[in-house]
Formats: sequence, structure tokens, C-alpha cells
Amino acid sequence: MRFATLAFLFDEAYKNIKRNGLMSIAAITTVTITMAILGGVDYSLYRVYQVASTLPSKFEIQVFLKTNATRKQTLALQNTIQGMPGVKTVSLFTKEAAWAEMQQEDKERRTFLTADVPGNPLPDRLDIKMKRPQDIHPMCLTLRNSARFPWIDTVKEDNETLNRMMATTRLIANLGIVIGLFLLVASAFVIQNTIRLTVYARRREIRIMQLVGATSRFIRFPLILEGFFYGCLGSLLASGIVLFAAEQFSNYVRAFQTPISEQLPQEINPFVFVLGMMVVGMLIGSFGVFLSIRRFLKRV
Amino acid sequence: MRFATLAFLFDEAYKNIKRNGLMSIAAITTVTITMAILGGVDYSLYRVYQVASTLPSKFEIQVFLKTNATRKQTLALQNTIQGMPGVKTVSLFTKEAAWAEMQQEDKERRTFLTADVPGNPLPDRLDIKMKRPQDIHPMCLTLRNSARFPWIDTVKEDNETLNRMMATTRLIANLGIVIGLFLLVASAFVIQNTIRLTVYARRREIRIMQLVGATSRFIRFPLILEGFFYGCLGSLLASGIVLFAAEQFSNYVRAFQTPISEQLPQEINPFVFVLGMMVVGMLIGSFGVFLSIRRFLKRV
Amino acid sequence: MIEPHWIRIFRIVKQLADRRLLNLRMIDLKDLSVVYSENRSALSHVTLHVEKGEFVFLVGPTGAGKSTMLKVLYREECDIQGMVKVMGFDIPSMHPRDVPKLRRSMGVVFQDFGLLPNKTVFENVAFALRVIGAGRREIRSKTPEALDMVGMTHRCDAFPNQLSWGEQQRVAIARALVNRPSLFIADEPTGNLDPDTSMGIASILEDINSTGTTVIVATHDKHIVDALRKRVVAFNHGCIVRDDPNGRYDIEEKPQVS
Amino acid sequence: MIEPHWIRIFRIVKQLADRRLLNLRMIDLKDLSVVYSENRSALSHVTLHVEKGEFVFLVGPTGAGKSTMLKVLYREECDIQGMVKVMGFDIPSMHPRDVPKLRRSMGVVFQDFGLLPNKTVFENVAFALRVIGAGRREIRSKTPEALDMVGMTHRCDAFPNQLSWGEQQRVAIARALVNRPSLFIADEPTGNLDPDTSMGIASILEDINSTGTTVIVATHDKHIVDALRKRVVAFNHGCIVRDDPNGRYDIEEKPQVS
Ligand SMILES: Nc1ncnc2c1ncn2[C@@H]1O[C@H](COP(=O)(O)OP(=O)(O)OP(=O)(O)O)[C@@H](O)[C@H]1O
Ligand SMILES: Nc1ncnc2c1ncn2[C@@H]1O[C@H](COP(=O)(O)OP(=O)(O)OP(=O)(O)O)[C@@H](O)[C@H]1O
Ligand SMILES: [Mg+2]
Ligand SMILES: [Mg+2]
Repeated sequence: MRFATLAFLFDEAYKNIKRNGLMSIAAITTVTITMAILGGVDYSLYRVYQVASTLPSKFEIQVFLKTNATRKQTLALQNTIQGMPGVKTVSLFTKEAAWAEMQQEDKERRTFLTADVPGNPLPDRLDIKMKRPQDIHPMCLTLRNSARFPWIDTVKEDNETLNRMMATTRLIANLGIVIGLFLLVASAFVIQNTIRLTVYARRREIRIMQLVGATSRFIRFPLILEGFFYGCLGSLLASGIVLFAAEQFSNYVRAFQTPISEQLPQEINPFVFVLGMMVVGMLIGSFGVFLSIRRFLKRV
Repeated sequence: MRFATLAFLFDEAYKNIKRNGLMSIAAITTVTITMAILGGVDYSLYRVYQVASTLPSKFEIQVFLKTNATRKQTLALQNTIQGMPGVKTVSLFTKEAAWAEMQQEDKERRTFLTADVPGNPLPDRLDIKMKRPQDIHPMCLTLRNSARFPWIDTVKEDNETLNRMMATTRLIANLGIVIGLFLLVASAFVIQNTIRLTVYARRREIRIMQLVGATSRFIRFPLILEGFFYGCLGSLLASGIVLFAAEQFSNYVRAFQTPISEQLPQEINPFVFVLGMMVVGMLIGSFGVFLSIRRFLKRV
Repeated sequence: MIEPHWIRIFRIVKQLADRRLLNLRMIDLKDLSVVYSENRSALSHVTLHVEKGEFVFLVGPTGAGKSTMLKVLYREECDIQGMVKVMGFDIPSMHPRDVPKLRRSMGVVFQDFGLLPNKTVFENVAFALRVIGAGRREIRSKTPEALDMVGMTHRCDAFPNQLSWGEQQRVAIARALVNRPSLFIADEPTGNLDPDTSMGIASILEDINSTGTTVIVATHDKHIVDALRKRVVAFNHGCIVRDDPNGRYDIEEKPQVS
Repeated sequence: MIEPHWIRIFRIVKQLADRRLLNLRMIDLKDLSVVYSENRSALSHVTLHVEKGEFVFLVGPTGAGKSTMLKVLYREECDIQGMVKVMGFDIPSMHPRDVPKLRRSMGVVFQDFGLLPNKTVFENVAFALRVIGAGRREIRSKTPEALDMVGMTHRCDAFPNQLSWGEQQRVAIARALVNRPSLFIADEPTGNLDPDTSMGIASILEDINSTGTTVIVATHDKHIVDALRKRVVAFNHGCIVRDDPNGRYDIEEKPQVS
């Protein structure tokens, strides 16, 4: 295509947008709202997923040492475990701390059990966290090897918390994908419908252009540019809305001081988010025009 | 209006829908999708709210009796409390059960505390649930009146669970309302945009009718009927989609066997849901036409 | 809608009185100007009176302002200066609610026909009756009658885009005639018809004029103007340049080109 | 788009050969029928040949099939039976991709003008040049020229809905002329013009015909047909009833009504 023609087609798209005020506004607001819903829901789902996968448990494996293990042996064991592959943290819960906690609990519960007990009968305890949930079980098996770890009495796996967490994150992840995809398709459909109506309103013009000898490409190009522009601008506005709402939401949740509020870890990179939204919007917009216009171009 | 005219206007709306195939389909699918998203999100939010507000805690107030209270006195107290206003359930956790539980726990924790204790030092306990969360605190104050309840030793309020629950449900409820309203407005906007485009595509026809002497009412009525129909049919389809998805979702969650899955209590009455959706859809549809058409009728 | 019933009745009675009893002119224009932009005016200072029952041809070169003139009469063009009274309605100060009433008592053939594309020929013609609230029986008897007058009965189930240009024009004429208006306005009603059909339409117009209907026709059709010898008002550049009670299309008798 | 370059080039060369070297007829119809439904046919068994450089009037009563005939030529109506060749293109078997090429080498004045409502007069006329890929300089010189020919230069920034009917018609004529087509087709180009302007348009058509362009005009305008004395093809009920090399609008000399 010659440069003059190309310049003309761009100019054409620009004039179309300007001279069809009502339609342009309708298309842009529809794209904005739809993309805001799509982006908002996907953003939230991803956030919830992020939070859910970092939520679990103060411990994952509890290692009770023998009561006669010395502090030195305990510390040596802690070091050994810390050095093992896949381990995130190993924290020591000393028998003294355990005893103090129990006495406190006892007092609160008014059971007065500890009063009659001479000395401290409790063992030291090591709380282990692993890097990946699936490593927890193998780790336990290793630790239960009493030949290798003679001072270990019992190894307790936090099965319940673990399962719950794994199930929940799996659930959220799966649902998120289903809902996200559904919303994507739904948005594409709604935007496509709107664009189809704007093309429909111009069917006579398209027909005239054909009769004057314009090729399909010549007619299509400015309209696709237009759809591209709608998608672009709409997504940009939508990203703004979503990021603003997310900010407000974070503040709101933080103000609540619920356990969730302490756990809002990583942020989604806003740049990546805006970019993603724009790409999706532009694709839906321009492809929407492409699909809509076909039926009108078919009749040459 | 005469009956013949009214019949004509209905016929008119019917023919419009039939003869503008593409526009009708576009309008109906947009309404369907938008209402499905609106309905789906609102439905889910309401479900989560329902679940969240029934989730909390096995107990809300724990009443520890004096260790020397007899079982008869305990039962009498239970009866008295059960009869007090605002109380939902009062369950007795006997000292025997408590002792057995403690021994079991002890064995599991390998602390061997209970072994040295002669007899059962624990008191009976009453677990009280209130009908409304806000009654919990006053109830505790009442029970702490030792003149009225001499056999009560301590009254413990489950503050943490309670606060957490109240905060979470409040959060969900507030967010739900904000999101629900936002989506309602957004859907109304998107549907209104689509309808505006279908009206826009017929602006010439509207103009011709005006020039032939049709009153605004005469022009508006079939178009509003059309919008009403789009809203109606779209919402109906959307309700179907949402109810079907909800069913699938419940099954899916149940299959996961997570703690949530045991707690899917009340259902939303599908009839009420469909009705609500239809009313909203019809209002948006017909009102959307009303607003869209104004600008075209303004120029007489 | 919110005004009391009796005020409405009073207003209608007054209008009837204005129109019938005082025997007002059908059309009364004084110093009418239509200005589109500073340097473009479609009509300037036009004064014209048309009595009831007259038959008037508006002629003039293209762009002279004939269509604008007619648009003022049915109040499509309402951004005007000057006095305009049509059937007793005061066009510039008219309440929008009364506009349909004005238009229902006239029949208009638009230059672009203005047929509803989604309605069949029958429905298009019937629409003019629907609008005045006619009953089913009335529609069933009057619509075929009007279609028959212009010779379009055989195509009554066709949609406008399935008709030839001249056929559409005839349907538009049928629609304008069907509710027996007291004022008939036609913009170029024979522009796309062959001479024979044109003469047929001209004689229909003469017929309805003879039953008392006022007829105003803007036209370029020399033949029918010269054949009917009615009042001719010639426009040029938005001004009336000639008003001849038994006129021809041209002033001087040019020799026929043949 | 996916066919190799050389096939494309071969095809184009062959078409050129067909059209130029073999010196084919401009229009070649044999036994053409257009049937809309069982009992309605717009054209039946029409055979017509038009040589390069001819000037042909199509006349006939309304609904005779003139517009349908023209629509076949620019392939708007393509549900046809029979043989149709226009400038060497075989209309019924034509690949959709080649249709723009056909239309670019002809200029068409549509009966409904077909102006783009969102473009100014200038842009509308320039569009016919854009379509053939004309450069900026070409557009700037040719467009005002064409507008000048029909006397519409002064309104070049107006939108079509701001023009009178006759002005729109002239813009449509300018658009059809602007890219100097080798076949000029006009459907009722003077239907809304006063006799003087009509004669002006007729002489423009005569001029472009004298430069070698083939001109085909469907018309009801007795004056210009009788004035130009060109070939007249008369239609009635979808058949050719007369083909007269130096004809008039009517067969017998009816006495002029005046
Ligand atoms: N909306 C508008 N804006 C600007 N100018 C306009 C507008 N409408 C009409 N005009 C101009 O007003 C003048 C009169 O137009 P009008 O349509 O009345 O002419 P006409 O006598 O009906 O011509 P024709 O015989 O061609 O239909 C024309 O020059 C036209 O260009
Ligand atoms: N899409 C269609 N479906 C059915 N019939 C049609 C269709 N298009 C045209 N016709 C019919 O075909 C016949 C010829 O139409 P055409 O438009 O060719 O007439 P014409 O000679 O151009 O008449 P005019 O002078 O009025 O423009 C008419 O009777 C018309 O009703
Ligand atoms: Mg006019
Ligand atoms: Mg025709």
C-alpha cells in the first residue's frame, strides 16, 4: 500500500471516531466497563490466590526431641536440619518456653495441673517450615530415621493445615482459571456485540464504498483501526479504575485489622497489569471489528 | 389509548424484534452475559456472606462452674440459661469428658502431665451460643453477677473468634454491597449502551414516524416493549446460567472435602433469584430504551 | 398530560374556532427567512398566502429553496424568522406536543420518500392511518383504496427496497393521500416517473384538489405544470420571483426543443 | 492474496489482452434474465450489445427494469441468468476479488446518489480517487475540476444532508466523472434537476462521450433524450421493446401538451 493511501486510511479512522460521537462513546464506555470487570475480577482472584498460598500455618513439621537431649545436641540438630535441602526455617521452641506457656494456659483454664508436677517434664521442640508443600512428607520420613537422628523422639506432620491449605489454593486456582476464562469470553462477546452494532449502523456506508470500487481491505482497515483504538483506550481507562479500586480496597481491608489484613504480601506489578489489559483490549477490539465486518463485506 | 392501537403497538414491537434479527440477537446476548455476570457475582457474594456468618466457632461463651458444683446444680443452671432471652443453645461439656479429652491430648503431646494427677481436677463447662453476636457481651456481664449465679466460677468470652468473624462478615457484607452496586450500575450502563446503539441504528425510522405525525408516546411504546422483552429474556437466560453454574460449583467444592465444603448451609431460593433477576433486567431494558430514545424524540 | 381536562378541551375548541369559524387562510407567511449560516440563507423575506382549496406549484432552479419552504410548512425546519401560520397553527411558537396534530392534518410526499424500510408497502400506507388512531376496519378499507389510486395494489406485500424508484414514489404519494388530509404537500412527486405516469399522478392531484383539499407541489416537471395551468410560484435564490394565478413553468414561451 | 505473484500477473495480462488487444465490445449481454421470485422477473431474455464510445439512453415506464439492467452492469445484482460481459469481465463467474477492479474502471451515478453521509462534498468526490490509489496532488487537482464541471465548487465543505436534492445529484455525477472512467453509467441523473440544469448535465455527458467514454443513461427526461438524438433502448416489463440508433423518447410524435 502506498504511503498516501495509508495516511488516508488513518485519517479516515480518526474522522470516523470524531464524526460518530455517540457510537464512539458507546463503544468506549462498554469496553471500559467490561474490561474493568474482567480486570477487576481477575486481579482479585489472583490476589486471593497469592494470599491463600502464603497463608498457611506457623509450622509444618514439629520435631519433639527426647527429654534427655541436651541443649547443645538440640542446637546441633537444628543446624543440621537447617542445612538440609528444601528447608525454609527451623525454629527452636525450648522446653522452658513450653513449660511457661503450659503453666499460663493452665492458670487460664483453671485446671491447676502443672502445680502438682515436679520440675519441667517437657521436651525441646523444633518447628520446621519447608519451601514447597510437597517436600513436607518426604522430610518427615527422613527425620523418622532414628539411626540418623538418635535424639529425635517424635516427628509430627501438620497434615490438617497442610491439606486444607493445598485444597483451598487448588480450589481457588482452578476456579480462578475457569472464572477468568469465562469472563474473558464474556467480555469479548459483549464488546464484539457493541462493535457489531456500530458496524451495523454503518452498513449502508460500507455498501456505498463497495459500489464505488473500494476493496475489502480498504474498507476494513480504518474500521479495524477504530476497533483497535476503542479497545486500547477502553482498557487503559479500565486498568486505571481497577488499580484505583485495588488501592482503595487494600486500605479498607488494612483498616479492618483482621487476620487477612496482615497478610497482603506481594503486589501485582501495575505496569504488567496495564500492559496485559491493553493487549487483551486491543485484540478483542480489532478482532471484533474484523469478525463483525465480514458479513457486510461478503456481499460484494 | 384504544384497544386497536394498543394491539398494533404490541404487534409493532413483535415485528421490530423479528425483522431486526441481528440487533435483537446482539441486544439479547449482551443482556444475558451482563446479567449473568451481575447475577453470578451477587449470588456468590451472598453465598459467601451466608457461609461466613454461619461459620464461627463451636462456642461463643464458655462458663466454667466451680469444681464443687454438683451435676444437678449444673443441669439446673443450664436450664436457667437456656430460658434467658437471646440464647440459642447451651451445651454441657462435662468434667468427665473434659478429663478424657485432656488425657488423650496429653498422650498425643507426650507430656504425661495427667498421669501424676490424682482424680479429676476439672470443672463442668457450659458452652453458650447466642442468637445475635451483639448480645454476647451483655450476656457475659449478666452471668458474671455472682450473687445471681453462685455456682459460676469464670465466664470466658470468645473474643478472638468473635471479632474475627464479625470483622470478616462485615467486610464481606460491605464489599458485597459496594461490588454489587457497582456491577448493577455497570450492567445497566453496558445494556443501556447496547440498546442506545439499536435505537441509534433506527434514528431515521424514528424521524420518519415523527414526520408522518406519530406522537412521541406512539413511537416510544413499541421500542420500550422491545427493551422490556430483551431485558426479560436476557435475564431469564442469565438466571439459568447462574443457577446451573452454582450447582456445578457446589458439586465441585463438595468433591474437594475441604472444611468449607461441609459448611454450605441455606440455599438461595431459585424462584426468588430468577424473579429478582427478571425485575432488574426488565427495568434496565425498558428504562434503557426510554433514556436512549429521548435524544431522538427531542427534535420534533 | 398534566394539564386539566377542561383547559385542553378549551384549547382544542379555540383552535377549531380559529380554523373553521374565522375561516382563516390555509397558509399565511409573512417575511419568512431561513438562515443556515451567516452567508447562506435558503429563504429570505418570503411572503405568501394560500387560501383554502388552492392548487399551487412551487417551481425554480435547484437550490432555490422550494424544499426548505415546504419543510417550514410541516415544521421540519423550525429555526426560522418571520410569521408562519398553517391551518391556524402558529409554527414558530408551537408547542412540540401539538406538532403531531399539525402533521396529521396534512399529507406530505417527501423528496426522499421517507418509507419505513422495515414495513411492507401496505404497512407503510396503513401507518398514516394508525397514527391518527384509525380502527382495523377503516385501515382495511382505506389502505387498498389509496394503493389502487396510484396503481400499486399488486406490490402491497413488498418491502420498499424491493421496489423500483418510481414505485416507491407512488407508495409515498399513497401514504400522503390515505387519511384525506386538508392540506396536501408534495416535494417533487413525479421526479422519478415517466411522463405518462406523471400525468396520471397530476390528474389524481387535480381530483383531490377538486374535493376541497389544498395542494402544494414543488416540482421541476414542466409538463404537468404547463398542462394543469394552476397557480405557479417561482423561487430563485430564496426569493419569490413570480406568482402567477394561471401560470406556466417558464415565463416566456420558449420554443420547444425537439 | 495467497496465489503466487506470477499467476496474478498472468491473469492481469490476460484481462488486458481480452479487453484491449481483442478489441472486445464494451457491453455484451445475451439472453439475460433477472428473476426475483417465481412470478416476478425484472428482466427477461434481454440481448444487448454496446460498442466502445457509444451513448445509449435506456427509457421505459417505471418498473420496466432499467435500474436492474444497470445494476447487473456494475454487478450489484448478481443473481442472474444468461451471459453478461462488461469490459471483458464475465460478470456471472467473476471472482469477488475482481469486482472492485471492474467498478473502478466505470463511473456510476446511483438513483439514490449513494453519497457518504459522514463525508463532505469534497471528500465524497475525492473518495472515488482514493479508491484507485491516487496521490495527494492528483486529488487536489482533479476533485475541484470535477466539482466545477457540475457547478458545485462553492459547496465543497458541506455535508450531503446540507444540500438540496439537485445539488446532491450533481455531487454524485461529479464523483462518477472524477476518475475519468471508460464506462459511465447514470441512473436518472437529471430526475431532480430543473430543465436548464438538466440540459447542462446532458451537454457534459455529450462532452465526455466525445472523448471516447461509453455512456449509458437510464432516464425519464423526455427533453434531453429528444435533444441529444442518441441511441435509445426502450424497456417495458423487463423486455427490450425498441432499439433506435437516433431515437426519441416516444415512438410516434405525440403533439406536445402545452
Ligand atoms: N442544513 C443545511 N445547511 C446548510 N445549507 C442548507 C441546508 N439545507 C439546505 N441548505 C441549502 O439551502 C438551499 C435551498 O435548499 P432546498 O433544499 O430548499 O432547495 P430546493 O429548491 O428544494 O432544490 P432542489 O430542487 O434541488 O430540491 C440550498 O442551496 C441548500 O444547499
Ligand atoms: N429486490 C427485489 N425484489 C423483488 N422485486 C424487485 C426487487 N428489485 C426490483 N424489483 C422489481 O423489479 C422491477 C424492475 O425494477 P427496476 O428498479 O429495474 O425498475 P426501473 O425501470 O428502474 O423503474 P424506475 O424508473 O421506477 O426506477 C420492478 O417491478 C420492481 O418492483
Ligand atoms: Mg428540494
Ligand atoms: Mg430505476
